[in-house]
Order: sequence, then structure tokens, then C-alpha cells
Amino acid sequence: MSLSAKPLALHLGLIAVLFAAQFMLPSYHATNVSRIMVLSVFAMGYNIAFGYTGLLSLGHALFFAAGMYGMGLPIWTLGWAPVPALIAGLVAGGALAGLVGLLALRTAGVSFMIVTLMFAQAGYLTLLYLNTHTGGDEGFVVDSAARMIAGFDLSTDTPRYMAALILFAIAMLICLWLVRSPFGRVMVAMRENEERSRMLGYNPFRVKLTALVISGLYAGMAGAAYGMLFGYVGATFATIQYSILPMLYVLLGGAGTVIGPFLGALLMFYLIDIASGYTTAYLFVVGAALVVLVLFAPKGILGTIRERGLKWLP
Amino acid sequence: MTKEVFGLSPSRRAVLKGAGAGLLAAGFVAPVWAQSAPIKLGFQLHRTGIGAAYGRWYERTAQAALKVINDGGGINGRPVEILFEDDGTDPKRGAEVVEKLVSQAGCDLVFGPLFSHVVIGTAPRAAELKVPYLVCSEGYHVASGMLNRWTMQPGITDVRAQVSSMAPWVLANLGKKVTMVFPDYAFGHDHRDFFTAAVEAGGGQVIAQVAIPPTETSFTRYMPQIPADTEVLYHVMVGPAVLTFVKELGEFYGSGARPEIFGFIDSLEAVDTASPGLEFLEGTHFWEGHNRVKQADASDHETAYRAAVGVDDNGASISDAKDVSTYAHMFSVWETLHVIKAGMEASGYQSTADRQKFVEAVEAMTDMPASLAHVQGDKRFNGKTHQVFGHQFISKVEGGKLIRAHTTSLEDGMYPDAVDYTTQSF
Amino acid sequence: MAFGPFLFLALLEGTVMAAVLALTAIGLSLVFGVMRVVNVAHGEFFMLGAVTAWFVTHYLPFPPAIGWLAALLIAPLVVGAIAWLADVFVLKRLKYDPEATIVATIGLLYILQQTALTFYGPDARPVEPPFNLRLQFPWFGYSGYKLFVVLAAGLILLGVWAFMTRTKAGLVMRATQVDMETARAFGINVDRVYAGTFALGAALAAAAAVLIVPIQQAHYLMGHDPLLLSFIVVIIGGLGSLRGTLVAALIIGLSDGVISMFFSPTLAKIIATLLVALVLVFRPQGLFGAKT
Amino acid sequence: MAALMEAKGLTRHFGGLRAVDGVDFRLQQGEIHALIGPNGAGKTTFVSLLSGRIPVQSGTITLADEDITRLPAHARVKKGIAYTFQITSVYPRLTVFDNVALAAQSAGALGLEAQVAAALAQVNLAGFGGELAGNLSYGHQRLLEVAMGLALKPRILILDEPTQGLAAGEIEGFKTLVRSLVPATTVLLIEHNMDVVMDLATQITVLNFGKVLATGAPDAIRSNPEVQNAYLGGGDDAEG
Repeated sequence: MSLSAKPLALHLGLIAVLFAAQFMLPSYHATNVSRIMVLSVFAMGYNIAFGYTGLLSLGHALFFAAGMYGMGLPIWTLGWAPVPALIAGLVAGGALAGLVGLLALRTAGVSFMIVTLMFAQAGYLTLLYLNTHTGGDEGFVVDSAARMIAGFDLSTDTPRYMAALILFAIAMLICLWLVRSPFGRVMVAMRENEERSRMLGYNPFRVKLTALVISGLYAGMAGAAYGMLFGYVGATFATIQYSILPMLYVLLGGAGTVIGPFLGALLMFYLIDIASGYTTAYLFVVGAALVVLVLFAPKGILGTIRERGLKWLP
Repeated sequence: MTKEVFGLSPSRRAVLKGAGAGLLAAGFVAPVWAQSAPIKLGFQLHRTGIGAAYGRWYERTAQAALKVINDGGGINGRPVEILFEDDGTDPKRGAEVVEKLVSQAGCDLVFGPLFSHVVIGTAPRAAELKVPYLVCSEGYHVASGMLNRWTMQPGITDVRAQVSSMAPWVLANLGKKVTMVFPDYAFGHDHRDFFTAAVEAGGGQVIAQVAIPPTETSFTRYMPQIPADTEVLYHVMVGPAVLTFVKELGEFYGSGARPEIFGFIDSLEAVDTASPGLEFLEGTHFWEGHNRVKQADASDHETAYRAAVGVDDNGASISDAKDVSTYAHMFSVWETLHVIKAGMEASGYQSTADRQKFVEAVEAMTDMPASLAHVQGDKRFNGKTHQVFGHQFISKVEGGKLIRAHTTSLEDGMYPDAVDYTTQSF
Repeated sequence: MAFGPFLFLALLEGTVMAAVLALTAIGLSLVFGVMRVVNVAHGEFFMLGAVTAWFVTHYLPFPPAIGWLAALLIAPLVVGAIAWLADVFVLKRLKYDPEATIVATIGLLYILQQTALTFYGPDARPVEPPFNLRLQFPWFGYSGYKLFVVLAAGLILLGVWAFMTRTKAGLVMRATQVDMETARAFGINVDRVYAGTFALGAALAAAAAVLIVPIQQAHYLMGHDPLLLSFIVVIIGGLGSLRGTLVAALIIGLSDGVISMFFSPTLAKIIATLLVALVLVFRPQGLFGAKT
Repeated sequence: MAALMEAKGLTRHFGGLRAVDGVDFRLQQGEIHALIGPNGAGKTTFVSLLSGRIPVQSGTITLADEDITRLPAHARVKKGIAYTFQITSVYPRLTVFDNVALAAQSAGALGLEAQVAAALAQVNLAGFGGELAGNLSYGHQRLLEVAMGLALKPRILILDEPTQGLAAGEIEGFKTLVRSLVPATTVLLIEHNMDVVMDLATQITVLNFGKVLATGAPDAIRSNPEVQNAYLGGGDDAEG
């Protein structure tokens, strides 16, 4: 099960297309795609927990927000440089995921969903409660001086797009490598049959915790990057909606596929954007998509395609 | 409307409604501008979410101001249209909305948001897009220096100025020992910090601060935290639960002894003061940014403004007396649009290339005399802090109606500059 | 205010909250108990109840008291019918798989909320209470209607109890809860029991909302808080245990008022949510009954 | 001689049911030890205690003199106790290769492909690597299960009803396979097919009502009257 040519070509091809897209897309859509790429990283992380390891979390907003504040607070209050701040965000996401996992992974299924939901809610309320330190629900602006990396101003279009693309490409290739690695196989085994996997010598708790921490690192990195690239940190990103969105992206694109999160994020972003032109109730499409997917296409788009033919799709 | 490629455009209908209404009403005397492309203004609107009550009236006021401006020949002889886009009162969506309005629809500038978290979430993006972003938000975040050169607040006084200008009157007329009740987030904290400071500077004392979480829907249990020796109860609340808050305040005091009550009209925006359960408000005082009830000395501009927006003498919709407007705030949309007109004309604004010139033109503004453009009253704009200063009104509830008891001077609200945006680069 | 009256007021408020919470949470608990479905859309049924109450009182030409009574009858029926449809068209097709139903009810949450936004609008609108009565204590005044809410909630809960223990439908429901397979073997139409349970759960939330809407206002985003509080109550009381839910509602309702006296209410909420998480982590077997 | 694995006073009750009730048991290095007994005798519970799937109520288990009574199941697997499930428990949605690879990499990821190929060849499933496990015939799934056990390179391989559902020809091959494993691997076999048991086992333990009825060589067990009485019913009806 080596990294065979077709999947690699597909993923590198996607990166190439995205690279080319910035020169062809109108500015509005180019910025949208850079948002989508960052959100895809978030969704990829969610996919590692949910799609591959079977951990249906309702609390990933916590890890996303941890990354965002982990990046933003040191800049805001301590005047950190952008690179250490981004790393702090990454670490914050992973650390919080580890902490939550230590407790939440003692449960499974419905209990796990509720426990993660409650932790995320507690996290959101904590941001509000500590508003003198976090800016509360008003949030704060990331200083534009702290958005310069190696001479590139991330608040301008091309560097921002490239930064998002590089992050996306790295995240996707790591994800591709991970799910095709021996550990990736174990994650899937845990999803498919935990008891059987235990009898193959795998400690379910440790495997799931590792997967959740990786997932948290992704979410944290995405949160940190989102705050850095778009210049704002706020408690709204810690609300339950930001736990549901990555789930939706993954379900739509295809749980347990590497490109699925990106596809889901892309489609959902534009679905909401288009719907908002026709109705104020544009979040209706979020609900409708969830219900339709869970009823008629639980494997999502790429999951269905994989089942119908493209078996090599990772 | 010329070649629009609105494959994804949200607000085509809103545009038609806005511009169309103006054109239709103008009838045969419509100015001849068939050849000139319209100036497109983006409106970041709280149509849904917790700001919806404000959003609905902000939209209505914007439509009315748009009609007046188009009837008067537009801006620089060009027709004006407004594209409304809902931000769900959410900062992330807010930034995306500005993106959409500017990059996709090609708006010349964006204005209109009220809620501070939306403003703060959006302002960085506006600066990156190098597009003027004119907010109608009351927040101190503009003048505090937190935002950027492209973000301005020329239509409404900020909270810091509002509360510090009124504190002396409150101390002199209502009492010295004040208890504050406010929402426990940034907007409320501006009230807490600056009113407390102003009270202490005036020789009074804030004896208790009751912060109420933003998600709260029931308030009675907070009321016992109001000390019995309170002389003045200062309250401010926002969101969908404001009526509950005021009603429960009334229930709590009932027919018993109670302190003087001084409220921000925010606690009653879009709520009928004659609602059942609010009888206790009789004799209490409110801050109003603009007097909801038409006062005896109302100017002709005031009358014209009410007629244009479709608001009756009680501040309710002409078509539905129960549909009370957000009168104390929505004038800011009207005035901001007129400032946009003035700024664009002063800078000879032609296209998006002139956006910087527009900002500089607004920064150069100072005194704004009372007029149809400034219906709330005369104002003074501080180009360095991007903040306007206007008169504040204190009204007393008499016979269920808010009657003005005091008007602050412009100087009452002035404070030292915390920032000079004009020194920042574009 | 002196400590005594302070506590008295906190207890009054706590009782009102406990009563409404019990009514809301019992619906959630019932649905989980019988169907093993965690209904994330429960708060939206609450919201729909309030919104329906506004429509009924606004459009029917009755005086406030009659209009409110009509709402108390009509809103649970309407909301129950919507829930019935949701069960038949969504949950049943998912075979009540626990995780899939959570995702589906999240979807339902958005669908109901956004539908309300479309047809009702984004404004908060008041509903007049059936009567206006103010009780004046020496230290403070209090709404007579709020005390009436406690009474009404108590009566409805009594009705639920009678229904569950004294009627055939209630018996069938409890039998299905204990063992769905056996119930089916005994010729019970489990599909209909499930749909009925889901409808009843939603109707109870709607009834609670009709009680509360004259105090608060109907707003399309109002479902969030009752959902979270119901979750807290139902989990601490033991998901699916009706008696546990009642006790927890009483404890949470009363303690919330008292705790808020000493701590910031936000802190109290943080503690409550963390408590729920920890209860699930460390005492899952006790709270989830026989589920393994 | 010290036993490779030893259980002393092993007990597990389920409510009033004494599934395993004070069992003493020794497994010698290199033997093929069969565990037999009527349905409900506690065989599967007993091996579940040995493998750690079910926690022990009282008693001790040692592996090469090390106390593993409290060790979780996955740690026991790492120590060399492999368990193949009675009810086929392969991963149906993964390929045959992945199924075996999961086992092989658990024992060490080096030379994964070769190891997997070897394990599949051992059970005559070479060439099935790309198939989805769920698409295999039942008999092949049983063999895959065994291959997964082998790929773990265990010291002790616990086979729970391995021949159930196998065709006669497959059973012969299976017997050859098991014989080839010893003495490097020790085999503990739960089996209903008495022909297989008598053919393969070097040692037999009979469980009845959660207790050890007898232990000994096949001939001794065959001639044990108690066993005949309780289990074999004196006749040839092996499927007791």
C-alpha cells in the first residue's frame, strides 16, 4: 500500500489547480477560496477524528478557537511575532484536544458527542467570562504589523492566498501520508471495530487520543491561520456553529476521504453564499444539507464515488 | 443599471427596490442621468441575528435617505444605489459580506453596521480592501484607535462621549449614588468604564455594577443586587430580551420605594413605551440619541425626516402604530449617507480610485450644522479620531411619552484624542 | 437588600425556572428514554411553541386570557404535528441510529429556526399575559403570572404522569421503553409509539414555551438556552429517567438562582456545563441507565 | 516444568451465573491444548479472561511467571497472547491485506508486505489481498481471522471455534497448519469438532458448569467416565 501514482497525482493536481486559480479568479472569489482553504484544514482535522477514527465530536469549535486565541492573545497582549504566535496557536489546539480527549474519550458515541459539546460550550462561556483578557464577544483586531511574515504582508491578497495554499497543501499532504501510514490504518480499524482492534494489541484510548490531538492540531492551526490571515479574533468562532460546520463539510465531501473536506467546504461555502442572495434564511441550507446527507448520502460525495468505482481514492 | 454580472449577487432585488423606489417616486421630474453609471454603496445590514430589530429600521432609514439624495440629484450628478447584504449580526459573515459588496458587486464604499463585534471583525478587511467603511455603531472602538484609517463614524456619537456628557446632569438632578446595570460585554463595558469615570469626576459614586450576561433572558434575580441606598439606577440593555428586562424591573419595584431611574433608550429601542407592564416608567429618565416622540420645538427637517422614513409622531411606523422604530439610533444611517454625499462631492469622487481622496475629504470635515442632512442636530467631526460629536438628549417619561428635559452641549462630550488616524498610512 | 428577602426572591425565581425547565426537559428525557434519540432540535420546538402562541394571540380575535388559553391548546398540537412528521420522514428512516439522529436533529434545528425566521421574522414580539396581577411584598414586587406559571406547569406535569401511568398509551410507551423488541413481538406498533413519543416530547416543550412567552418574548433564536438547560437537567437527572429529570430540574432551577447570588451567572453556567461533561465521563452507567 | 501460562482460581460470575468458577489451568510451551465442554460450560468466558477481554473477578493469571491478571487486553496481545474470535470479526470494509497488515504491524511494522503475504500464504489465501474482507466466503473469513492471529506472531494463539463453517477439505488444511505452528507457538483451541480435537490436541481440558471436569491427554479424556457422562454422553455425538 505504498503511495501509488494516481492518488498522488490527484492531490498534487488539486494543489496545482488551486495555485493557478488565484490568477484566474476574480478578487472576490480568490479571497473566498483562501478562506475555504483555511476552513478545509479545519475540516481535514475534523475528518481525521470523525471520518477516519470514528470520533463524532461536537466540540471542535473549541480547538479552532484555541488556535485562534492561542495565536491572537500573545500578539495582542505580549506583542509576539507572527511565527511564534502561529506555533502557539497550533500547540494550543493540540493541547486542548489532548486535555478534552483525556476525559471525553472515556465515553463513546452519544456521550462523547455531548461531552465534547459541553466542553466547547464551557470554553465559549469562558471567553465571554474572561472578557477583560479576551475581548469578550467583541473580540479584537490582530495588529497589522504582526501580520508580516518574511517580508510578506499577509493582509494583502496574493501573499494571503499563497499562505493559505501552502498551509492547505502541507496539511493535505500530511493527511494523505497519515491515512496511508500504518497508524492511519489503525485509526480506521478503531472506527470499524474497536474491540477487534484491541485484540490486535492496540490501546483504543491511546489511538483515539492521538487521533484527537492530531485533529486538534489541525483545528488549532486553522484557527490561528484564520485569525492571522483575516485579522480578527472573536468569540463567535467558539460557538457551536463552528463545531457543526466542519462536520457538515466532511459529511458533504465524504467522511474518510482526503479531498472530501475541501470539496465539502467549497460547496457549502458557495451554497450559503448563493442562498443568502435569495433569502434571509440562508442557514436553512445548512439544515437541509445535514438532513439530506444523513438520510440519502451518508458517505458524502467522494465516499459515494469511491464506492461506485474509484476504489483507489484515499 | 448597466452591465451587471450578478451571477451570485445577493441583493439584486434590494437594489431594484432601493433605486427603483427613488426613481418611481421622482416621477417625471427625475433628474436626467441616464448616461452616468450609478454610485454603488454597500450596506452591511443586521437583517437577521440579534441585531435584527435595528437592522430592519436601519434599512428603512437608508432607503428613505437614498430617495432624498436621488431626488436631489444624486451624488456628483450621478444616481446612487444601495446594495443591502445581511451579515446575520456575525463578525465572520460581516467580513465576508464586505468582501462581497466590494470585490464582487463593486461597491464604492460600505456603511451601516451597528453591533460592535461585527464592526471590529469587519474593519481589518475593509482596510485591506482599501475601502471606506462608515459605521453607525456608537462604539468607542473607532475613537479609541483600535481600528484603522478606513473606518470612520461620522453619523453618531460614541458611548464614551454620550455617557460623559450626561453624567453631570444625572448627578445634579437625580442623585449621587449610582448603581449601574449593563450587559456584560464590550458595549456594556464602555458604559461601565466611562460612566463610572465621569460620575467619580463629578463627585458622585458608583456603588454597584451589575453585569448581566449577554445570553440572559430573565433578569429578576439580578435586581436584588441593586443596593437599597441607590439614588440613581442606571440601566442599559440590548438584544431581543430588552422588553423583558424593563418589565421585570417594573415588577421588582412594584408600588414600593424605588430609586430614580435613568436608562439608555437602548433598553427600550423598538419597544412601545405604552406596553403593558411599563407604567412604572412614568417619571423616569432616558438618554435618547434622537427624540423618538416628536417634540414641541421640532424643526422642519425633523418633520421631513419622519415623513421620509415613514415614522409617526410617536416614533412608530406610519402603517403600524405598534411597530416602534429604533429612533434613537437610526438617524445615524441617514446622516452617514449625507456625509458620504458631502465627502464624495468635496473630493470630486469619480471612481473607486478616489476612495482615499474621499476619506481625506471626510477627515477634513469639522462642523456640521443642523439641516436636513443632519436631522438630529449640529455636530462636530474630529478628523483625527474619525469620530463625530453631537448633542445628547435626556428625556423624561410624562404621560407615557418621552419628553426632552435636557440637551447636552457638544463640548460636554469631548475628550482628549486617543489616536490620530490621519498620521497612519492608507 | 437583606439576605432573607434576597433568598426569598431567588427561591421564587428558582421555582418558576424549575417549573418551566421541568416541563421542557421532561420532553427531551421522554424522547431519549423511549427512543434513545438525543433531540438537538428540542429547543426549536420550544421556540416554535412561543412563535405559534404569538400567531394565535395576534390573529384570533379573543381577549388576552382566551387567546392565551387557545395558544396553550393549539401550539402543542401544531408543534407535536411537526415533530410527528419529522419522526416519520427523518428519524424513522435512520432507524433511530443514535449518532445519525443527532446529526439529523442538528439539521432539523436549522430548518425549524430558519423557517421561523422566514415566516415570523427576526423580531422579538411580546404576547400579552392572560392576566396582569402584581404581588407586592414588603421588599419587592413580583409578577402574579409567574406564580401561575408554576401552577400550570405542575398541572401539566401531573397530566403527563397520569398519562404515563394510567392510560393504555402510556403503558405502551413504557413497555416500548423497557424493551422495544418484546413490545413489537406483543403486537405494539412501535413506529407509532415512536412518532407519538417524539410528538409528545415536542408538545411539552411547546407548552412550556406558551407558559413562558408572556414573560419573555417570542424570538426565532430563543431555542438555544432551553436546549442547553434541558440537556444539563436531563443528563444530571439521568437521561431517560423522568423522575430524575424532575428532581434535577428542581435542583438546577433553585440552585441557579442561589448560585448566581454568589458567583457571576456566566461562571455558574460554565460550572454547570463542565459538571455535565464530568458527570457523563465519570458516571455514565448511572446516568444512561442500561445502555452499554 | 514451569507452565507458559497459568491460571489459578480464576472466577467470573454474571449475576447468579457462575460462568467461570475457580478454574486452575496450565498451558505448557509448545502444546496444542484443546478446551472442550458442552455449550454454556464457560469456555469462551474462560479464554476471554485469559485474553483480557473480560476483567477477572478473582484468581490470577501468569504468563511466563509474570502476573498479567490486571493487564488490559491490548497489552496482553503485545505480550504474545493472540485471540481469534468465535464469531468472525474481521474488518469487512477493509481489504484482506489491510486486515492482516493491522495484525502484522502490531507486532512490528518492518517488512510489512512480506509478513502479510506470508501469513496469507499460510492459510491459503495468497492472492486475496486486494479483496474486501466482507466479500470473502464465510470459510475464507474464518481463515483470514486465523491469518490475523498468526500475523501477530504470538507465543500463545487462542483459536475460538476455528473450524466452524469450514468445508471438509479446508479442515484438513487447517489441521496441517496448526501442527506446523508448534512448538514455536503454543495453541489453545476451543473446538466442538471432536475429530479435530482428538486429532490435534496434545492436552485436553474439559469444562463443565464453569469448573474443570478433567485435564489430560486425549486418550485419558476419551476414557474418563465422568467426561463421557457429562459431555460425550457415552456415544459419538460430538456436537454435544
